[in-house]
Amino acid sequence: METLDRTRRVKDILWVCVFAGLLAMLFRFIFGLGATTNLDDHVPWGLWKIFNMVGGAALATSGFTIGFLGHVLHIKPFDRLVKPAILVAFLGYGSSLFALLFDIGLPWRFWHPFVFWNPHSFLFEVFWCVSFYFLVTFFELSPSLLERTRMTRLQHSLKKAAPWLVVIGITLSSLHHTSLGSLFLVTPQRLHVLWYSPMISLLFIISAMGGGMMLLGLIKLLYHWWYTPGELIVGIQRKQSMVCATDPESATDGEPASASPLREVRALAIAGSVVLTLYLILKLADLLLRPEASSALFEGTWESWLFLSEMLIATVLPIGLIFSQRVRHSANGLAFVCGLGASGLALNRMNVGIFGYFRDAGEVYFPSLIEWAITVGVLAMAGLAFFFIVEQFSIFTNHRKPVSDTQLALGSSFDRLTRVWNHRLLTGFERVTLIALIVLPISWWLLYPPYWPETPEPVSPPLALDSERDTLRIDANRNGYEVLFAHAEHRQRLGTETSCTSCHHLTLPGDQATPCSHCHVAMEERSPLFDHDHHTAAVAAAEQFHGLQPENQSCACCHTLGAYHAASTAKGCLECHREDMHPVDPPDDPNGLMHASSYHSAMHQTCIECHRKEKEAAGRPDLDRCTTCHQPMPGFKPRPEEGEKLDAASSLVELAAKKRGL
Amino acid sequence: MRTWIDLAMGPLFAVTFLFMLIGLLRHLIQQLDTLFRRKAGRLRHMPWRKMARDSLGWVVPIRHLTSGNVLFSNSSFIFHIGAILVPLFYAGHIALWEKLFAVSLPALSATVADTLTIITILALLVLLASRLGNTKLRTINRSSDTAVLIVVLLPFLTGFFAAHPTMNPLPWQAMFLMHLLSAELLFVLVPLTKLSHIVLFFFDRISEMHWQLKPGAGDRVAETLFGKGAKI
Amino acid sequence: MSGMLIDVTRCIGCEECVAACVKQNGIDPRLADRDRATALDGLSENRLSTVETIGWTRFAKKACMHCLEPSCVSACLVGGLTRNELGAVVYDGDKCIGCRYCMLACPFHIPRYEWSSTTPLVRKCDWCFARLEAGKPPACYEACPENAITFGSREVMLAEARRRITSEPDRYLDHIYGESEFGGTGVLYISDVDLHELGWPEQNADSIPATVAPVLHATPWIGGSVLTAVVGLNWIVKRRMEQAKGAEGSAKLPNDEPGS
Amino acid sequence: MPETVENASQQMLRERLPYYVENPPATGLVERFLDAFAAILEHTDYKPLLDSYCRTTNKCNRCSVTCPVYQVTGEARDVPCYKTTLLLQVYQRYFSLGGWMRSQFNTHAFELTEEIILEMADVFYRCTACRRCTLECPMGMDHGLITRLGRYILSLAGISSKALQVSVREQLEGETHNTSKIPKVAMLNTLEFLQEELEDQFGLQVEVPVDKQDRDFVFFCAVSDYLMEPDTLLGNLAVLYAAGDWDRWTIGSCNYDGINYGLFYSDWHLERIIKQLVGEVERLNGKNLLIGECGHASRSAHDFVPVFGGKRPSPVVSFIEYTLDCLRKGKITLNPNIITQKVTYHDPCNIARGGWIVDQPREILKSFVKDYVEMTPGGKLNYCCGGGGGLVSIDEIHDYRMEVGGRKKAEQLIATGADICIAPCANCKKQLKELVEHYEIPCEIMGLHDLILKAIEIPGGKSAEERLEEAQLYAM
Repeated sequence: METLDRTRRVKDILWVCVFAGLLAMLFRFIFGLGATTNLDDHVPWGLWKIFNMVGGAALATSGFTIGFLGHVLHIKPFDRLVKPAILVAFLGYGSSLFALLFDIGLPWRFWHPFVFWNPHSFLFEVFWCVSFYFLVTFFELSPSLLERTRMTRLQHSLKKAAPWLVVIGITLSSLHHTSLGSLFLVTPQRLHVLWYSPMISLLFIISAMGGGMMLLGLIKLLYHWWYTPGELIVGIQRKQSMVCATDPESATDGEPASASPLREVRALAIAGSVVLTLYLILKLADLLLRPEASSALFEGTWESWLFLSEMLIATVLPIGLIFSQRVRHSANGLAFVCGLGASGLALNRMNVGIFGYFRDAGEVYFPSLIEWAITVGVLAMAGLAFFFIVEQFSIFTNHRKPVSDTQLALGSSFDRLTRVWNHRLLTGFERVTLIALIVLPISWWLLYPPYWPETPEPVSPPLALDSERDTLRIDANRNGYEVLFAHAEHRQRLGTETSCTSCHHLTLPGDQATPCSHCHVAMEERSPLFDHDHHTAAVAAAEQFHGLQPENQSCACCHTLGAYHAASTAKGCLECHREDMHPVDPPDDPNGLMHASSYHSAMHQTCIECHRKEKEAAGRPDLDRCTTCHQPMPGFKPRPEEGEKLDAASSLVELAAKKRGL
Repeated sequence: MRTWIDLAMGPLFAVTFLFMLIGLLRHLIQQLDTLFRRKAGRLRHMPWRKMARDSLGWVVPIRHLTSGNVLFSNSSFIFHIGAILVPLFYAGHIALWEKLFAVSLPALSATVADTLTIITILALLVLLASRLGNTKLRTINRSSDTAVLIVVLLPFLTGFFAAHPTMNPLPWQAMFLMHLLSAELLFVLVPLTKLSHIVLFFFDRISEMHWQLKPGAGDRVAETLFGKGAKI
Repeated sequence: MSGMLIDVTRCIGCEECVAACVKQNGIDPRLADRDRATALDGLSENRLSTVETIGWTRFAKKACMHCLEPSCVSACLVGGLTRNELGAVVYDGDKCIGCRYCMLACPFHIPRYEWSSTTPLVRKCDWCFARLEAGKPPACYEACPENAITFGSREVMLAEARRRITSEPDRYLDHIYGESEFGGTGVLYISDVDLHELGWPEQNADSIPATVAPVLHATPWIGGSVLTAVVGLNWIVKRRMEQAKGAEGSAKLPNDEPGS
Repeated sequence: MPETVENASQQMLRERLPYYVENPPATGLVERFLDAFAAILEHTDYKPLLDSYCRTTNKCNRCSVTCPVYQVTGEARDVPCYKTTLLLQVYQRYFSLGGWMRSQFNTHAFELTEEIILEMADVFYRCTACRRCTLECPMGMDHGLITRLGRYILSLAGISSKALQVSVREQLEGETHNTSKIPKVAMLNTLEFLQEELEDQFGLQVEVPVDKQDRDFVFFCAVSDYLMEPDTLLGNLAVLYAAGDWDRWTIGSCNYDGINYGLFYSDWHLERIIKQLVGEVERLNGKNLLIGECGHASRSAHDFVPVFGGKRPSPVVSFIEYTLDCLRKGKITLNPNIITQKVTYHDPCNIARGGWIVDQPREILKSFVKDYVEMTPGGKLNYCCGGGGGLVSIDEIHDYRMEVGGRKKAEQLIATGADICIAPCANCKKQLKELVEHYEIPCEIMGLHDLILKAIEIPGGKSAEERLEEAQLYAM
């Protein structure tokens, strides 16, 4: 029974990932791409597209390579691996396409590429080949799925079509793996020179074939570790393993039944490393042919270290290890080699798709929590589907009896010693819903996306030096182009006292002395004017609401009974400040909470209107031009590192200074 | 204090409210699963109408209020009126439902909500007293029965004080925080304790279904215990 | 085939052109102001053109270059981006599925995405194509106070650019940026500063569809050759196995188990 | 079997539960109980039931107010909810995730001991499973069902009433296949006696159809009627003859016992008995089962033939329904002025609580009885006679049944002041007769068809008045 516990614990973990993933998918569709992912205009393609789609397709190539070796060439150990390979391919492509649904912005238009064509695009070719290959794997897998149904006629016809399906599958796979590679040909200057090579298509297909076989080996080892642990111990002649009948097919091979799974995995590992050596040779040749790439290799930059580690993990280590006899004949050794090969391939795809673009994008992209949740969730769903199919249908073993983890032993499973009704406390249904009950609330808290985007710190207005009151020097965006505002001269010309209200709103109490930037706090955004603490203190102090405790009672003056924390329930400003406040900027929020306009528009609104009106009267046509007010500050020195290149610019500064007679 | 309130109103509320919703949903699905999957073949003879009439009888239990332990039954019935109406239709909560589910329910006027809350609190106290006072009840009560009553009482009490600052002994923020925390404790306990009768109450006539025993089970049980061909 | 000439030396960075572009495209100016600070290079879904600056003394309007052989048009798999007869590269929101390959393919980093919407589309300058069809020049051309932007057919713009360079040799570098870059672009720049400083890609790079074409045309051949090779192999191996089977009499075919 | 020396637990069982333990097996009681419980939870689908009950027990004590046993004793152990909690505690501690976790953390969590099992056995066999409390429970908890489940587990653990066990063994594994060990010969000569009785009472020459194929009805009654209640059977035969359905019914000779004690304490026996009934009907290729006047026989057939009866279970008709149907169609006529005494009707729990047979007997009685008085509370909420759930066949608890079980029913009977009390159930008749005897109530207990026998008019036979004079002559 203990193998059941091993798979059950793994399934629980997978269920946790699935529920977190489902919630993340919900958030992805509710809040949109921006709020839930760290993708932005400079990093358009992220985890889902590169890891799930490109990486997933690469890792799931075992379908066509084993199909080629097993079905076409009929090489000995591979023909029994065809069904598991097809299952891995089907689940790999299925999960990649499903993850893609979340990556494209308008997933309900996924069928558009079937209808709207653009043959000049590589993505067009990838789309057609991947979707057809997914169908081919489905048809190749369906005979083993239909075993338990009575549709024998359909099963028979599918088996007859199997060889042709394999052939079509191989052509489609070779096509879409090459064009997956050439997808990145279209960005010559953006992808880092180490990975951008004209041979990228060829490198993609060779590395995919190698890594795919390694992954299949790893999965076969895991299967046997879970379901038939007895067979994995080579050398110890175990009698029939206690859980389920071993592989009768292999028994008739004259080899001891227990050695067969390792023999197949060893064949896979060796074939994989042969292909990976070919990949290594091609990669080195590519580096030698392109001098700028080989020079960049040893610059010690991020990219060079990533490239070297990728080559180490994907090719050098597995090939080196496979030579040693001890590794080849131990389950852990083979698992390590296969794991290295597969993860090396995945790292290569991540390098090409994401890390290679950092330098050009000018920012480092790290997937958001929701991206990780959906990726892991989709892979967990594929894992659960793998467990289900492997248990209900004969994929790895050839006999019909499925291994199911809910076999009811007739003997009562009430353990007298520990007085525990072992592993029957929760039926399958209760176990899964219990996991949902625990995982969903917590992942809701963790995955709830921050709203788009945190509003940036408003740019504070310039040091308006108002205190001088005669000439104001307003250096708006501190770029050396300041505005010289002759405050005294304007006051003179427009009539002394009466003209104040044309710029200042003198109706507000104590408006005379306060500088503009006291209310117009932000350069670009409008800033709220309502000061909550000031009001609570004032209300409490005022005798009009005498005897009210500041802490509790002042709320009741503005807010309706009971809903104190909601701003929407507060009274409008005008209900108290009837006479002394006239709204300059018409309050657009319903309860009249005033907003001061941005400093930028406050200044321009007042100045440019007069300038436009006075243009003809003053006889100066360029009155409303930007350069009349915005002049480079005298004594502005271009920043030293510009150096001589900007001699033309400095001449411009003198030109302007001369014009203003300073 | 303000950060505690933000925590209680934000993530903590989301987690506990979701925990309650999913917990109740889990109970609901298990009942339906039993009804339609385990007993699927044997439901031909379920007296559906009789079951519906009986359980509806409990929604308006006139017959039941006049017989048996009258004080206990009536105060329980009155409590349930307030306990269902006030949380759902109180003005302050309406803003909450609008924010969460974008649904705008009609609001109770302030006076009606207050009187209902007071009645609910009194009914709860009567229930508590009769549970502790009546010897028979005390013998068969588990500790969780009285604890659940207190957990239900707390949100009403703190809510009432939070809404009426004049009668509020503590500062408003403290009382509001206690109201939030006690409500969240109630949310967490709903699926775990007998409060899940919020959902399971509608299945209260479901025991009719449980008379549909599983054919062939008796033989398998006997075989498990006494081996094949066991004699009585 | 229209063109646009931008004179970097005249531009003072007042961003009137950006304000006009925002108004023309019906975007909320406050959002544009916010993105001015947040977007890395000023371009975003709410700001389809921006003014790049170097040392606060040189400014240049940056928007879609409307290339002659656009890499984004060749990349889009549903044909959402097309180059029409007036030379403007226009985006069709009904076809786009949001795969964002055009954003990767554009060497100038121009296409932007509506990240904040749940039904996002790509946003990009389309030379105010509605106005172009009505015979009016783009909005930014009209709004520029220093008329640093001139618009007309591409040949006229090239001639104007050469005239200016020859008339004031010390003011301009002797290179029209966009004449031959990436197979020629609709928007041309003349300036006294090397545009690479302002973040434009190197000057002499040839058009991307051209570099990619050979691999593209090769794919059908790869498919065909693999297909014939595999079918041939399959036939050969099958025949050899029949002979082996014939020789051994009734020995079971090694791969004749139910799963094959 | 040599008298093996009995270990401590066996001796304790013998003296604590004398009439509930036949031969206590050697292994510990607690282990046997938990083993039985685990096997049941695995193979039957009681788990969802126990889950939902654990979740919704409200302990509001409403059910105790309606329980006839509690109203008399007033003890805490008689509160239906208390009994259910005993079993639910065991389930929650050993068979639920929460229980297991709680046992890991707090040391003095609930542990099952022999004492608790003995208390359970005592408590479960005090209750007659009349299910009056189910109607009163707001959470709809069926304490009758839990009592049945508790008895089932106890029976598997070795504790079950000897009387029931012996009779069920005879019914299932004996050669007579009925609970009272009545051989076929004895049954046949009872039928001959009934034929003679028919002849001299009605002057009819008829022959009871035994083992006839393809009949509409296959008749099953409580097998004890053949011995103890001949006039009820006579009434049945009279109705069948009067209705002219003589050739539409038959009696099976291999299995003629409708009694199903499995309903009281064991699903396993319940199912096997039902399978015997269905087997008999299939042997005779009958259309429906006609169940005589027996409360638990009609209920167990009505409720469980559809469940255990295989793909196309045959429909079940109670004799009372059949008689009412004939009355309504006018196939039989009842002389209204024969019965002069005051008559009342007792609703047997098994057929009335579910609301199946409540108004039918009343309609029949009101059609030919002049002075009919209703019991309060009558109909669905009627009190239990005190002998239900197999308690009546345990003679050793006679005084419990008289003092506690049947007290409320006795008060009811005295309140109505009726001369005749109709109880269409063999167990109810036996218990009520003992009650009447114990409390000296001037009331005579009869079956419904005994009364019908007196008042029925059979064309071609003696009229009801003649038979009345003969009976009075004979009585003097």
